[in-house]
Amino acid sequence: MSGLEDLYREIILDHYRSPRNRGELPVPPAQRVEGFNPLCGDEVVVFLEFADGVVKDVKIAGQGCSISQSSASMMSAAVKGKSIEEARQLISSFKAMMSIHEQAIGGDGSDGERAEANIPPDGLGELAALQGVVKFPVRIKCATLSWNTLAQALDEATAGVAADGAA
Amino acid sequence: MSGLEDLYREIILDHYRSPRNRGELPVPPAQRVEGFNPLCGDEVVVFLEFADGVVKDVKIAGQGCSISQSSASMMSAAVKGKSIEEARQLISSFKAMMSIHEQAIGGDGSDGERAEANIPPDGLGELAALQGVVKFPVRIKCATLSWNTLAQALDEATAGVAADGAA
Amino acid sequence: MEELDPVALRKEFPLLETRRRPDGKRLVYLDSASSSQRPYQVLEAMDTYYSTTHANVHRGVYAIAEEATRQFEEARAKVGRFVGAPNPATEIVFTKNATEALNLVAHSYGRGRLGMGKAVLLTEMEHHANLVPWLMLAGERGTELRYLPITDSYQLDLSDLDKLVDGAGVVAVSAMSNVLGTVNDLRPIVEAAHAAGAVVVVDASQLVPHRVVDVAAIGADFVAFTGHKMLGPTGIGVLWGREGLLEEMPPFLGGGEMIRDVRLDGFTTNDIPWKFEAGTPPIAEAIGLGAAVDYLESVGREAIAAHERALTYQAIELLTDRHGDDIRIFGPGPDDPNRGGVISFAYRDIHPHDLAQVLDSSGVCVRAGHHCAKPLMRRLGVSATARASLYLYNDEEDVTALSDALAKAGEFFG
Amino acid sequence: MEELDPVALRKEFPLLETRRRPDGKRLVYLDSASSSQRPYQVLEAMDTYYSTTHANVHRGVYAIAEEATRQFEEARAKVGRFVGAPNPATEIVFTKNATEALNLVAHSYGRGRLGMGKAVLLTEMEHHANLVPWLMLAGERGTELRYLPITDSYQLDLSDLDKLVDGAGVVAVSAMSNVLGTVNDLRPIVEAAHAAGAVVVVDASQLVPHRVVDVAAIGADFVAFTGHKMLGPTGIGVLWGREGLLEEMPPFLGGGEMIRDVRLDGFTTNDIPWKFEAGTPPIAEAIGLGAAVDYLESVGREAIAAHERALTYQAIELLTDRHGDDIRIFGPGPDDPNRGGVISFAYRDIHPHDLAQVLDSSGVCVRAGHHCAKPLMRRLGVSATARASLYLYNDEEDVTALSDALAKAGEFFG
Ligand SMILES: Cc1ncc(COP(=O)(O)O)c(C=O)c1O
Ligand SMILES: Cc1ncc(COP(=O)(O)O)c(C=O)c1O
Ligand code: FES
Ligand code: FES
Repeated sequence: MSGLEDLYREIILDHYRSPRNRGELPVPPAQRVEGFNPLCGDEVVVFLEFADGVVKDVKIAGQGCSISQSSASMMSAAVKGKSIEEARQLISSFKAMMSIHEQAIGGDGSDGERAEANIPPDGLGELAALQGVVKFPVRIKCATLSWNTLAQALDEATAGVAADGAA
Repeated sequence: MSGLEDLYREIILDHYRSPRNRGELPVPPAQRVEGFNPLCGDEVVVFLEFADGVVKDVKIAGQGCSISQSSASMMSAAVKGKSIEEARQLISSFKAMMSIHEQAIGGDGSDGERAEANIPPDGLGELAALQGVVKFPVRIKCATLSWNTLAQALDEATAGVAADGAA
Repeated sequence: MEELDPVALRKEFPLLETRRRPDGKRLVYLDSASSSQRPYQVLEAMDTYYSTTHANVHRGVYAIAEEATRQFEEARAKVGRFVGAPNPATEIVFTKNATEALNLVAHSYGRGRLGMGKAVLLTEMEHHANLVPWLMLAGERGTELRYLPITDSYQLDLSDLDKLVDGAGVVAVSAMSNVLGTVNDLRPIVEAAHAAGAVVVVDASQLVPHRVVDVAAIGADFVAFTGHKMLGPTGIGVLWGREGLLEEMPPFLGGGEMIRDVRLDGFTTNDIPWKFEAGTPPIAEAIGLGAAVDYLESVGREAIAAHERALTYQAIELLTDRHGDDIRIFGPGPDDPNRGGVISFAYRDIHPHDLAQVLDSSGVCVRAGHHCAKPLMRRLGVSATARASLYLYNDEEDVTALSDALAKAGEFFG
Repeated sequence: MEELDPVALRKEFPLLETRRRPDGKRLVYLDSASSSQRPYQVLEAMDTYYSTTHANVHRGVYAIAEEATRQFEEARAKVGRFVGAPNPATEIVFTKNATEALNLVAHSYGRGRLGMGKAVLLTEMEHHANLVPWLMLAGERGTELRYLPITDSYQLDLSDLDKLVDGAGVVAVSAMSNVLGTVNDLRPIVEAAHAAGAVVVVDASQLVPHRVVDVAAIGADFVAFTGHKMLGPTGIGVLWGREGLLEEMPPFLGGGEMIRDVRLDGFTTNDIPWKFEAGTPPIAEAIGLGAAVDYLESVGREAIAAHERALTYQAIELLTDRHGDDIRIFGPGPDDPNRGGVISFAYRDIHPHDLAQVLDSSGVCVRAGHHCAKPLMRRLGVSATARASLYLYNDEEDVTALSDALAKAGEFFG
């Protein structure tokens, strides 16, 4: 099954089989944001609770393919305990890694810059395992689904506080 | 100029240069019917006067290409003095000669039967000169324009009398 | 009727013949319900047209323009005869795809002729192409939409047909589901619709490529289908409509060719079918579709149907025998003789997109997703399915490859 | 900038290279304004696509479906860059021809956004494609249509522009007339329109094939053009629209691909540009158009424009010098540097269809008719014209052949 290992790295399958932070949080105090992948109809729900500008807790609900599920799981592990600023940083590193080709397959086309392939996935830790997705353009939306949803949640949270930066 | 002689036989050019029965008739007693070739926008106007079921007089107005003009001129010469029945006969002989391909080029598609090419143009006299038009499908509408108009005029005339057969 | 030989046929399909997976295996193409491949005869017909005859059609008096017009109109007549149109020259409208054909009906017939209070009766198994145009009409005009439900054995449930059709002005129904493979029995629907004074629009996009379709025998008023699913090129679809209806309908798109006269303050329309063909039509595509029709006829439509029937039976038997409870097929069983060669399924709890991805690595092309039938997905209680679909060039080897690849996928996701 | 060599170029156009008249002469093709010929590179691009990569685009996860999607979307971006679209990936909508593109604007923008009392400003030189959609809107909504007149020197008369544009919601204007060859100066029109709060729709079907067109520089809001006039295949057209406007507009045709979600009682739309592409798009045609764009760029758009300018000048000079009062040209003189290579004329009092027929027998292909611009014909006081139009593959020999054939036709009709 040539090529497949690039997409389905062992760590991805692991997160898929044992998703971290699966569940819901009471709203409020948590925030609930839904993301929708129009290409397949799958949906992810991100619950976020903030305290002092830090992501205090995060839970993931919804359903989707192994890529979207594992990406959401890794995302939840990565942002938990991070400041909003750090979370934003992570989103942009992740989306930079993914952005090649995204415009070409039915996305929202709003990403602006295109990154080169093989951007060094600095500071992404195990998320770098998702880099192989770039070779499978239709699946990029799967990988970015939970991240776009997270970005929206952060925007809403900041807008609630500072009335700026709304999506 | 190969092939052209089939289309522009000498007799056609003669009718084109010296059209017979050109002009108008007072309405009433004459009847006035317009025909329109949507392919080019040309128009022929046929004036017909009947007496005792016979075409007493006919005049042609309007403008168009050499084929439509000469066909109208020959038609006028052919039907003058003929009974309505004979005129109808002539129309169907003429249209049988022309009908091949007519549906294929943007016509009204209502001709129903398709004739074989090279139908012997029995009883058509000099009108047989128009047979070459069949090889130039786009021009068939030119040749049949005045004939369709004549048919409509006959239909209207008979409908006026017998209230049947309206187009 | 001769049996067809898929191995021999494949040699005429350049993609199937030459395309190889990185590991050298031949491609197992099981996505013809989405779009078929095409034989070189179709490609050649278009190339020959472009290389010897192309000019814009209609009105041109020079030789190649006349020839182009003749070939284009001959393609129309050929397609018309292929589906049994009583008046092939006037009743076949070329569109860009089946979707445009259905929009044409919803717009030109629906907007003009659905009086206040007249409903549109659809089914739960329609493709979005036969749903969204009516939803748009409903949004604009408040037209009521009703739906024939489906039974748990994946058939249309006609038990309330008479009630549902009462007060309907249009009944729009799929001839064959692109998800379930169900081939609908149109006769009772057409009868009930006509008795209720409704016209019947049939989406035959999945049926025309695979079965002998005779629009006169069906008794419908409009039938839509699409070129790229029947060995033809992309960029062309077909609407057949009854002459009398087409004549009465207002035009759809406006522009060149569909007019008789234009003034600064109004216009009059051309005769049918040109009234519905605004602008330069898909000329090469029509000629390519004509060649596809010739090809299907030369192979033999009965032979194609028989081959697909047999192969569908084999496929379902093989998959269920071998994979048992691991596979769940959404559609009629193998013993339904009317069933088409579209097999939608779930395999274990592997997401259909993951499944399709892993099958691809074995050189097996299946589609995963909602197949443009989201309401049907909801009815089935899934968000997506995997779907394998069969055509004349598929054979038992392909079905076995699918089955093997499924087993591997099962291992892969543990 | 290198001069282009039409004799060498012709070798790449199969029809021009191989098609012969019965008497063995090569074809003199002077009808590119109606539809151009296409080089083998374009045919090859489509054949290669069909033979190696075809599958339906979007959603397919198997390799050839991904590749097909990538090639299709790359063609979109390429076409977008070709006309200077600020956002090539989102602002280019593929349609079946320019006519559909203009209908899309009239329908989606016009019906929704032209409030009561807002007028549409057109010109007397529009092609039916940019007239009939607005006439249909006027018929349905009572929208007032106004027209910029043309002067006796075949230019738009802008003297009443400010008055005419006042109260207009849309200004829809041709970039270049397909009858007169006039290239309109769009700047003052765009400025006046925007000052009056109207959007500008440009029909660039005749300009894009022949000149460098930059939609951002023009400043228009929508620009439509068509594949088959720019060396591309039939069955494809293009609408460029400003991102913000496209995003706000309701969809046009309904079906697959243009939706985000569909329920039995409603639907939501996809992102642009897919929102406007219902059903299977013209995939091979988009790829062919991409190849045409590559070809035009490899020859050099400035070189093409310069060649056509020089040849148009020569042609008009030759025809008027030799035929004097026998010929009457409807269009700007040869000294107008903006003039395009479309030359409409009357020759003596020979009917244009007879003229075209006789020219054809000399192997010279010209169009005769109203050229889908009947209101302009009325303005010119004729029912039809003969029209010769030039492209990159034409040369002085073609122009001389036209001139000789005219002389023969004069003799023939005596
Ligand atoms: C100026 C102009 N606009 C629009 C069109 C329509 O193009 P199409 O027929 O490809 O839609 C044409 C060509 O016929 C044209 O010359
Ligand atoms: C049942 C059915 N109807 C309509 C369509 C739409 O065809 P197209 O996309 O060619 O318009 C399809 C194919 O996608 C289909 O399967
Ligand atoms: S296929 Fe739906 S999120 Fe991956
Ligand atoms: S061209 Fe108009 S009637 Fe012949």
